[in-house]
Amino acid sequence: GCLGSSDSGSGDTDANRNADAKKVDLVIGANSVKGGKNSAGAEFTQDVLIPKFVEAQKAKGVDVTVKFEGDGSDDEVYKQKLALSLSNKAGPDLISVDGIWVGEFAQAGYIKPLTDTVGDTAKVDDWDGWKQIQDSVQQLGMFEGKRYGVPAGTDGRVLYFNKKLFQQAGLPADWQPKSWDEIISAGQALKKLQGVTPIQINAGTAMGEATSMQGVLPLLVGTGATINTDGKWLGDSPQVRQVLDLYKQVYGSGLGDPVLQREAKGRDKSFAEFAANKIGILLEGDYFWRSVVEPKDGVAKMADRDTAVGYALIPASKAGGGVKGQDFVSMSGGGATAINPNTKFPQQAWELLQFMNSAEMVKASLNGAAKITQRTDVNSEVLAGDPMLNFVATKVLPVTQYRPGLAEYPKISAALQQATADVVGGKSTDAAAKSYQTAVEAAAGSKDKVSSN
Amino acid sequence: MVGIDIEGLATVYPNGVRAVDGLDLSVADGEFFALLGPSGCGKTTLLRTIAGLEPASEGTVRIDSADVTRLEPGKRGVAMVFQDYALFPHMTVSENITYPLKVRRVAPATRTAVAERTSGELSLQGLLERRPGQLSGGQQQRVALARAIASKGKVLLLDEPLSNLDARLRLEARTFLKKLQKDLGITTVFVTHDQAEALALADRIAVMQSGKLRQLGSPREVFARPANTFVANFIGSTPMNLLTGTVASGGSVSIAGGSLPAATGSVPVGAEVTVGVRPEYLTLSIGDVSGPSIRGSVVVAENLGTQSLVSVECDGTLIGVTVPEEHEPDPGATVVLTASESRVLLYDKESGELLARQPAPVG
Amino acid sequence: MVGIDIEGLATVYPNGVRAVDGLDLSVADGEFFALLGPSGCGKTTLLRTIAGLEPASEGTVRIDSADVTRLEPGKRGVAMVFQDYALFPHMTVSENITYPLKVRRVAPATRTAVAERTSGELSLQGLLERRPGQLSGGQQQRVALARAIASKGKVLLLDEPLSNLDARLRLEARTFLKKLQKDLGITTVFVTHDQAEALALADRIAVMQSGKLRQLGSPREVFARPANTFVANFIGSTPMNLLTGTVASGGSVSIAGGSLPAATGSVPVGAEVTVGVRPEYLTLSIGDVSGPSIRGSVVVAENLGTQSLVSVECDGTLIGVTVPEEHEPDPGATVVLTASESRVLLYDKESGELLARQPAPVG
Amino acid sequence: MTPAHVVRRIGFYVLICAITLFFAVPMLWLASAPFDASPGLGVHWPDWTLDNFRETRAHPYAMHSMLNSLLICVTTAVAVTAFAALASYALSRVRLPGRDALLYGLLLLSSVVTGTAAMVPIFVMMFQLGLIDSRFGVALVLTGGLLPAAIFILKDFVDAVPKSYEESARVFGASTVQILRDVVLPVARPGLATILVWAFVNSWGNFLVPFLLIRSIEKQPGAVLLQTFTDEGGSANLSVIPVFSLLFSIPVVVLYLLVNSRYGFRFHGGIKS
Amino acid sequence: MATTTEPAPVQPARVRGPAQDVAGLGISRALGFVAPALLLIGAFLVFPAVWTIYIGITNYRLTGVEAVSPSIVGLSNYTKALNDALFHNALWLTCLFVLGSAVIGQNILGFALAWTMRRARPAVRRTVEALVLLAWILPSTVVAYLWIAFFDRDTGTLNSILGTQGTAWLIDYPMVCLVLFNTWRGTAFSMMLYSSALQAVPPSQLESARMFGASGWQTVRDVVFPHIRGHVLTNTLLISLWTANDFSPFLLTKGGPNHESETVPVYIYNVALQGGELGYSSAISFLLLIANLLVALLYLRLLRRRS
Ligand SMILES: Nc1ncnc2c1ncn2[C@@H]1O[C@H](COP(=O)(O)OP(=O)(O)OP(=O)(O)O)[C@@H](O)[C@H]1O
Ligand SMILES: Nc1ncnc2c1ncn2[C@@H]1O[C@H](COP(=O)(O)OP(=O)(O)OP(=O)(O)O)[C@@H](O)[C@H]1O
Ligand SMILES: [Mg+2]
Ligand SMILES: [Mg+2]
Repeated sequence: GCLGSSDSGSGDTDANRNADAKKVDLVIGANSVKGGKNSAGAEFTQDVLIPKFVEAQKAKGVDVTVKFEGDGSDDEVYKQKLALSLSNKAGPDLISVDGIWVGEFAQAGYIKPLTDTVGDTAKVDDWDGWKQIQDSVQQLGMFEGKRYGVPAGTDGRVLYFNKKLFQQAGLPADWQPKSWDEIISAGQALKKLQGVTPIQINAGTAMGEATSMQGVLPLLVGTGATINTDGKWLGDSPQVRQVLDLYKQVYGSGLGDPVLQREAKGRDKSFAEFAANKIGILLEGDYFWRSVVEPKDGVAKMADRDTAVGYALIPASKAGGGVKGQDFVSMSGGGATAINPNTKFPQQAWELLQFMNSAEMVKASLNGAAKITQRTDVNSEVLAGDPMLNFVATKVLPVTQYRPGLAEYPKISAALQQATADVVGGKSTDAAAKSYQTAVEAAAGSKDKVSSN
Repeated sequence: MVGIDIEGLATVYPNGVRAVDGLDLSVADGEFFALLGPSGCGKTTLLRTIAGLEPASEGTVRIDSADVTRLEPGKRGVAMVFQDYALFPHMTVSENITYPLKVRRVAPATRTAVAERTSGELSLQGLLERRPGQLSGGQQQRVALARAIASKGKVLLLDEPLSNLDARLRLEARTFLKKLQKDLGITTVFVTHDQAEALALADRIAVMQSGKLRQLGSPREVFARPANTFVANFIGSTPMNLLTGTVASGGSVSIAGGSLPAATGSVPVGAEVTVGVRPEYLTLSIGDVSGPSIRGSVVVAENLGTQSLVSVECDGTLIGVTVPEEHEPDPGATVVLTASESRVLLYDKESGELLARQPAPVG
Repeated sequence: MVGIDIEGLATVYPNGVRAVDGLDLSVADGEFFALLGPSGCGKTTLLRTIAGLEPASEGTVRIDSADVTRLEPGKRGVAMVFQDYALFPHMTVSENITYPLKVRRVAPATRTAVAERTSGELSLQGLLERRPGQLSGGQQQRVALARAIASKGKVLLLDEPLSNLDARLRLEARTFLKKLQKDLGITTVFVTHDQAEALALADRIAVMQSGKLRQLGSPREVFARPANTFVANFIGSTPMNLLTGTVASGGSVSIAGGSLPAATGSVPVGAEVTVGVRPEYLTLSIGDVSGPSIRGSVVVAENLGTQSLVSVECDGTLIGVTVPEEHEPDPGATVVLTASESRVLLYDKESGELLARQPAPVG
Repeated sequence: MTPAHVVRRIGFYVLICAITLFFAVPMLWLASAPFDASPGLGVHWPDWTLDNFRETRAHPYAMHSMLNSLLICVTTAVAVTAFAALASYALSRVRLPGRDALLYGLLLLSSVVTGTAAMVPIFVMMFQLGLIDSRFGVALVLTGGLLPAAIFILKDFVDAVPKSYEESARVFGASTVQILRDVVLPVARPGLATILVWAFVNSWGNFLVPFLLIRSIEKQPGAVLLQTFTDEGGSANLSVIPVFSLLFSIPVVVLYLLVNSRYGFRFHGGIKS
Repeated sequence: MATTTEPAPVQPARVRGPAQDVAGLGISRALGFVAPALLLIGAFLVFPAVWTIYIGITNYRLTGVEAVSPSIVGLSNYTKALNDALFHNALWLTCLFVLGSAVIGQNILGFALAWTMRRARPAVRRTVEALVLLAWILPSTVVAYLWIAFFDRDTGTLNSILGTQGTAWLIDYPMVCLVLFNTWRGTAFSMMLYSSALQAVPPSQLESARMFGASGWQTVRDVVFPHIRGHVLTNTLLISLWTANDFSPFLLTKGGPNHESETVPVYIYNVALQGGELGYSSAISFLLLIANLLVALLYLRLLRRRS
């Protein structure tokens, strides 16, 4: 047919095809490239992982060639390209996907449960690596209860604050708000300082998914709701309105800088402003700590990061008001590595996937840097020296939530972003919520798939 | 014998215009032949049809006795000089001249020799390395001629080769061209809309109108005895006087309140005719004269150099007459015009064709 | 008195070309004045400087006694007709004619009236609603004139107004133009490179070369007594014979193996001079003649209509002579050339200026 | 000079200056940021350094991607010029049936190429043709996209070449090939050069086609790499981008200058109505 | 003229002779010349375009269930577009963009440049033309950076010049910025086209007008414009179509803030990539193509009316 993979027909479906091949070619694909912003990943794959794997296989008498296909581009464009390849039964053998794409890719038949691809359920389930990956993290590679890929690291969101500004405003250095009101009151204290934006919570359409992940969604779970419950999307509801009200409060009363939220490069700007001690409180992921204000290589270096930057858990709207009755909440993202069902060498691909996620390799991939990996054994070892990441791994990950990996999600997310944009742009909460409802209905396809309790 | 024979030739453009419309014509070996006519009469089309650049719709073209009607232009053995010379701007003069030879894969050494010889003949020696853009109009024209000659065509076709030159240069180039043609003896067909040029250069002239031949003859014949009023009006540096008259008895015609002698031949007395007489052949005198004459008053006089063209109003019609500069009458003067019988031509009132076939004036 | 006075005028183009180079000139009220010269001599530039289209680099231009040298073209009270007429193709004839008035915001009713009157004067009545593209060349020219006249200029400037017309039309338009100018009495400066046109039309002619004035005079003066060899060579439909000769005793000059009578005046015997004599003023005879003469043999003859231009080779030099068509000698014939003393002009060998100031031949 | 004249002159030069500034000022960034020790989004007097250049040279793909760009764009430009030349010549000189309709159709198409919409068909087609991960394939797609406008503009040039050149050569007996090679080609060179630059410039900046069709990063052209610097999640690498932008602009500018000095970069007849 | 005897408008009986075109090419070889170009255009332009039209009547997306089995949904994508407020917004913005930057901006600035540069000193002309052309030939990604830097809120050149530090031009006046940007970017084409068009205006006509004392504006209106009307229309058509399909606004504003600069091509991109709705985006592309066609036909009509 003209459109993608409607005829799945001729593909080789024997999971043990070429299992005994002595000459094997594998390709790893990822959205990272040397010299790009995710350079480290590409470097690791090309310079460490592949040689090591080739060496290990050589010992077994198999001549493997592994190629790395790196892209360096916008996630959406990468996704499109990947989907196009997969729909044409092509593409790399190991593919790295964002956790939220797993569902859509699975629905499209682009990826299959690992057990199907590898053919042998035991072979997959018995991998000892699974034990080292927390269940909540495993969700990243799962869809409808099946494992489609191995998660590749995760993250968590916190409230960062500038201790220097806090001191000037007379706020404590070990600040930990327990409700939204406490955030607002801290903001009001900060507002007295000259040239300081007290609170910056991502909003608007300009920064796309960043608004959802570092803004609406962590707030929404703080109201006790999740965006998708039992296959129904959350529509115009008291919880959504509560979140929008908070935005209204922040950006309507001069606590936040609405212009920053509208600029295409607004997020980068807010990083720079935080580093320049111009933003008091910022909702961000651990990426911010690792790569933005990192004193040596960060894009907005803060030499005094360790002393000047404080972090706190994101409170629910009020104590116990969060999802599952939690006091504190967070959202997490992360990728997974899946096997292309059309690979010529499914068995060897699975071996490579395991090798890639072995403790040794995961540790090597960090190259001395601290980062939250998928493996608890590695985390406990490498995060010891970094209190902040350790904080995320131990305090945030247990309370975190993941986005639903469904094809409609991007549009729902866009609707949420639009709603915040409306509010920040001056619309009333009511109007924004109403148009949100319409957008969600359109995105979900029908009214029945939307809940507006 | 490298002649050109054209029979029943017609060239019809895709838009239906019959630019050449049933023409019969022969050009003799070594002849310098002019195609003359007003703008749009089909001269260029005829030339291009001979060259093979336009396909003939009807009829045949024979060059050197061979039927070439269906032949490619390059195979007809013709050389052509275009009105804009069509010198290749990116080639030097010498490359331009030898391009026809290069096309035929003549050895470079031979080509150089030809370039030198031809440029010698046309006094272009110093210019061989220049490009056309660095030449004056006259030089460009000579390069175009040199190229045509170097191509060793049996027949030379020239489309208004002088019209891009300024007046003085044109006179020089004209003499040069005539001499060159006589020296080379090459059969040449040459298009012009300037009757003076055709008269001065050609051995024979074909006068065309609307794709048809109106007269064919030597310059003298065409000038002295135009076959019809169209040719009569077209030829001559001052327009022929064409006046309505009536044949009178005694070998004269009455026109403009007077009369002139004319060989009326078989034309019946009282018939209305168009009387044609050139200003050069009218004599202007002051005071009475004997014999048929016309009386009128001088309106305006234009200086022509050694002559003046005097417009005389005779009974309401203007008649032009040339007089030697020293005899120019004052405006308003009453004068009498006379002519010799052999110079007064009679044309049919309707068809405009020459009526009586009088003997040609002595040449 | 609407005259034009030009003093020390120079026009230098940004590239350094002194196209007009220190000119003094006066055009009288109502005069029909021709600027004549070869291509590139600066005629157009001079005209444009008068119009104000090119800024004068030096000198002054006065029109109607007012200094207009620094005035905008639109404010000088001059009207100009360009060589290509510059009719606006998208306007009807009547819109074209009245455009100058529209620019000056004259009321539409007045404009219509002017269009009607002017078109009447130039016999354009039936054409007012046509567009220029639908007019013949001659009609276009008249529309351009009508527009210039409607613009109510005190001075009319014409740049080669006839050169875009075909040969036959040009003769008619020339007569028309001369008559119109006389009727309107408007001071007119008119540029041409065609000496015949200048001779025929102008009251006075200025002959230019390289931006400088070479001769100023009536057509007759310029034709019969060119002030220098440049003018001598330029004027006349056939080029003047200019030959190197030596002044002999007894009022004659020896040239080309023979001699001609000449008013040598104060020129010393034995001096080398350039002898100028027009082909029209030479007489060709067969057999011996008395008095100074030149003997030679006929090379080629070109038909000029009633005359033929015969090139005679005399002792290695070619001399042109016109003969009536009926006396055209055969090529190769031995002939003798004579001339009347008043027609033989002597020019300085170096400067080319006319030497003896002989009395002008009777006119 | 009258005072009115002077005032008008002054006004004229003020206008020229304003326009010049309008066009020049945005380009200042390209002149300052690459040499600045702390390049940012903004123009200020640079703190001179060449470190950014060193860093760019050290980048694993930066220099190589330029070569890929050159390969793809030279192929595209040559192909566009060659095919457009053939087609426009035939369309100009031979009355082919439906010529005018074809030309207008092409003109419309040339402006209606929206990359995103045609992405799926193009990818699937190239995949079926086995031209994925091929720089040649990219050049093919780019050529197809640029051809209509190229033919349209080039036909204008050819129309302006006097036919008498070819006719004259034809009368000398030159074959069609000889006519094209010896006469038409040299005479139409300025037009061809203009189209060459135009095609080169247009393919040089194209991002989406190579990104979609090329897998290996070693084969990606500079446009994709520049996008990488910009778009990949995270924030922009401001020490490499200005230098790379500058380097990336040099080939087009050089090509333009070359062609402009030799032939004059302009439309000859002007696109006729 | 030769038209005194009315030529019979019969089609001549075509006899086979030498090829009728100037180079002796002949129809068959001419077709051979056109073939490679047409083949490429057919394969890489027409074919994908037709395919896109087909996708437009399905609910195809690249991922999810619809990727496996897209179904024909008829015209529902089109009815959806007609009710889509964002599409209306995009259409309106595109009109503004085309009108502001192409029809007015590039056209007028291009003409003004061509008109003034005609008489300017060669050095001045060459400098200005080179700058304008440079803006045209620089790669668009690079250009996007230049303009982001130009409009930047904190250190941007515009703010430094105007002394309006802190004004976020791209946020507060996104469409104005885009119009300015695109005028800057595309004026070169109009300038070149108009300079060659102006060369075709006989200087004598301009000078005639000057002789009558016409002002500059009167000259342009009465003399120049009628002459170059065809060029104006062709130019306007070309730049309008190019501008309507221009994707570079995305590089500057990504359609933001809040869809305030989301022209149709940007909207298509966002729908196709962010939303993944290829069926819908193809339908919008087709609508854009139809709009282009309509505009082109309108121009052609205007053009024809002229003669
Ligand atoms: N390519 C063509 N297609 C259609 N009609 C043409 C073509 N070329 C010429 N004509 C028409 O054929 C007739 C003869 O044209 P041709 O060029 O032969 O005239 P001409 O005598 O050379 O005129 P001129 O002195 O102006 O050069 C004219 O009516 C002209 O309009
Ligand atoms: N715009 C210009 N810039 C520079 N030089 C020019 C310009 N126009 C004319 N010239 C030069 O000035 C001189 C006089 O030119 P002009 O046009 O006045 O000659 P002309 O006598 O009218 O010639 P023609 O009979 O060919 O029209 C020539 O040498 C010409 O090359
Ligand atoms: Mg002709
Ligand atoms: Mg002139």
